[in-house]
Amino acid sequence: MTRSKDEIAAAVAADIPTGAYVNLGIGQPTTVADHLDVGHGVVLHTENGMLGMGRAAVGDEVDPDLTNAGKVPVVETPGCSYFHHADSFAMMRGGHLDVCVLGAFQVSVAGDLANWHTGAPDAIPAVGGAMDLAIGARSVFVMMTLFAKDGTPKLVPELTYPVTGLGCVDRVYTDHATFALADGAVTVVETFGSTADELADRLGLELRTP
Amino acid sequence: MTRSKDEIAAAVAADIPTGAYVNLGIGQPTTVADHLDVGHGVVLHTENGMLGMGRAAVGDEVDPDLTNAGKVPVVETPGCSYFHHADSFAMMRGGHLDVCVLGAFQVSVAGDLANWHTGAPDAIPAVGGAMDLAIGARSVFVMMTLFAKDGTPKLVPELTYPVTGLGCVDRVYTDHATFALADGAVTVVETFGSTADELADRLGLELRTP
Amino acid sequence: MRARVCDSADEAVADVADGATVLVGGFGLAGMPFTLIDALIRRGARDLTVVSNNAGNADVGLAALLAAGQVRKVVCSFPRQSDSYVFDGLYRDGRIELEVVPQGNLAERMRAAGAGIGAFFTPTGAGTMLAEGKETREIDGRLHVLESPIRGDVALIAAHTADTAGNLVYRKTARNFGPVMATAAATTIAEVRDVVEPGQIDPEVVVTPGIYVDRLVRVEAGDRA
Amino acid sequence: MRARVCDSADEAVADVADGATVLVGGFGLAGMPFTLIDALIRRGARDLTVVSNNAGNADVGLAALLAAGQVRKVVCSFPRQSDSYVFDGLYRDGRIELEVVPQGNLAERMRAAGAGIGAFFTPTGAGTMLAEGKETREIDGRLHVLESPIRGDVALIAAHTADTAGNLVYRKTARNFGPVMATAAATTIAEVRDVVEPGQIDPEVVVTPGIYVDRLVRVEAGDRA
Repeated sequence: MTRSKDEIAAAVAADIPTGAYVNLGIGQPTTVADHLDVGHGVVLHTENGMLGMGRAAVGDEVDPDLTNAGKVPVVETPGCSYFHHADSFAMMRGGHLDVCVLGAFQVSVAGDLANWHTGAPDAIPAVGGAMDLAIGARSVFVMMTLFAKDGTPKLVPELTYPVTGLGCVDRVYTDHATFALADGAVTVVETFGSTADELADRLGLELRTP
Repeated sequence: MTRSKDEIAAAVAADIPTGAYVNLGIGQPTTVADHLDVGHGVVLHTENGMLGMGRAAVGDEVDPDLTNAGKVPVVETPGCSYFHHADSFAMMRGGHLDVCVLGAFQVSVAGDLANWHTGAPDAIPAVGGAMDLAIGARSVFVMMTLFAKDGTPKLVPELTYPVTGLGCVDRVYTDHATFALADGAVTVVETFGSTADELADRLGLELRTP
Repeated sequence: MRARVCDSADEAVADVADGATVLVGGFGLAGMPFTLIDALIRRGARDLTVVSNNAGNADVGLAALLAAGQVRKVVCSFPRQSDSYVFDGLYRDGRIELEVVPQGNLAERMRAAGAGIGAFFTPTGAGTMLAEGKETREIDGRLHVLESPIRGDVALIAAHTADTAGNLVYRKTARNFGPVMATAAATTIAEVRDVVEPGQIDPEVVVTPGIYVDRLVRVEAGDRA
Repeated sequence: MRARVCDSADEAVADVADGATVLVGGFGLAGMPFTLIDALIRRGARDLTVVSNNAGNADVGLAALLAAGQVRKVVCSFPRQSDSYVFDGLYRDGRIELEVVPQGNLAERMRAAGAGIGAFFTPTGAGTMLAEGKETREIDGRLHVLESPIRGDVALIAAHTADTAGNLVYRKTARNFGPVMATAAATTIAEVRDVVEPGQIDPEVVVTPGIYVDRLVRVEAGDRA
């Protein structure tokens, strides 16, 4: 059996150490927060200028001046702080975040990431903070399905989509397996519903086992 | 009659517009503050992280956490603010100060400034914020005696002392005259105790009159 | 020079010229200077280059300025949002230019403009199509791209409280680009919910020192979209 | 990882190694981390490179560290002061190296280290002997010099109040280099006059977010020289 999105999020959360400073980007990766001890064990950073971000706001908690990177209203946690955008991205680019979690269109065996632009001629390009997160955090974790809807592998020898960051991805969490990337080699950490050999065949990649 | 130091300071102050943001460096230029409407008309910046610096502290006002760039205790003015060193020098380098006033060993006709190092082999070099002030403020005013103690001119065709900043000085206030520097030419604004021709002879420079 | 408290937003933006580069604060709607943008629409300045994180949401604020046809070019990090239909339409019709800049480079390039930094090498974007045509250099084994300052003729920002010396404090994540843009423009105009006397904002908590603020406009909380 | 409140300054600096680069806060005596420096003297780490604005005053703080013979090199903007006789003596005896850096470049180079900027072009110092041997470039008609980040193995700073999440606030002009150095070192140690619980410092007024602070030491106000 492959893993559900929620199981992938839980697996990512399990690999985030207590006390880590973490950025969960926007979209799917933000669900990792549901599996973290936010505000106590883990401190969330949001690119729009806050450390110690709390959960989504509900009811009267909603304040248009307090949102996450996806523009969703959130709440504070004790010990949080606010700062401006240049300071926020200095924090990211300067390597102070322990972990960031991103979605991806493709990841290459060298750890190159493509997640900002399909390259389609009619697509409106929009990068946001993706390139800053890709190169800034000490560890970059990717959450994605291992295959596109048409069955095409998303873990690839070389990117065909436009690059977000080079050699930046450390771990890839997918429905079929978790992979660790280092020095141009891919190691299968665990698999779900397939063996490592079967995945190596489908991906057309050499996969190491731990 | 030549001008006294206090008269020079008053002349500098008279050329600082109401509402200007001003840095007076350390030493002699700080006496310009005695002739300014500090805290109302003019806002003083100190490189160690404060805008709206007030006068020297006396008695119980002395607080070791609140000093000017010369490490002299000062007081606040209403509307002052504190910021860290990188922000303070960004303010200087970014061209946000209207005027800074500096002392000098030499100023060249091109507006080059020498005020940080005699170049003597036994001198311990120390630059502080002088190079930042020289290139940062919109207008750089120099206060100095026009001649060194041995009679050597300090307004010169070319610097012989080590450079602080190139082409940065706008006006030079001395005991003998006030000079305006622009486009490689020196204009005598007013003289004290000599004529412009006499000064041109002593300096060995071509001087324009307004 | 000291900040001037304007009687109206219209007075505050009265000299924004055709062809100006306008830095517009906000991240989505948080921190967006709605009142100043509305005044800029009434002012009618055209052929503007707008630098902002997004390219407008729904029909308000920056989106309304785009809809009014006053903007020639948008420099931003993230134009594509669920409710950015105004920009999307103009872009697909070829009626507006777009320069996409990684968000951290956008902030840092404005910070450089304000801080007198001539250019800087950043790893963000290096090796990507957003660095095409730009100088690159390997520093400490890592590829960097050289980025230049982004200066504004005017910055329109929203803050929470100002004093008449121009000092600003912000509120929560509505702070975002405001403090950076205030340093990067020749003229900075801030709309604020309250204006107090000098000394009423603790000097320790000032976020934008008054030296960066030229004009203030007080807006009622209810003025916000 | 979260800030650790140490029982003593000695515990806080126990792993500072011989040969380390130590960023030391303060402008003159304001903001100087006296308690941490005294502990570093007891620790006895040698062959240090110290980065600080000055090179010590009288016989206390940084001057005492220099007098103890633990410092190989000082990187600073202004070593020569009326009471910098300890440094002066060592320098004239050829027992200490000196690198003079313009004050704004000193601050900006540490800011670059903390902000992940690989190098930057600054007009400060361009064309002077402090830029000799460095790459220069004319940008917008003005000469600039390329400056590189200054990183510390450890930063010793003084702040006013911390919470146990590591957030710091400072007091008046004692803030100076503290916030910048906190971002630029692998390990940042802050001595503070008070340590409070998370939530007791208003998140709007935090100057150094806790992410930059590794260890805290509480000092009595009376501990100050």
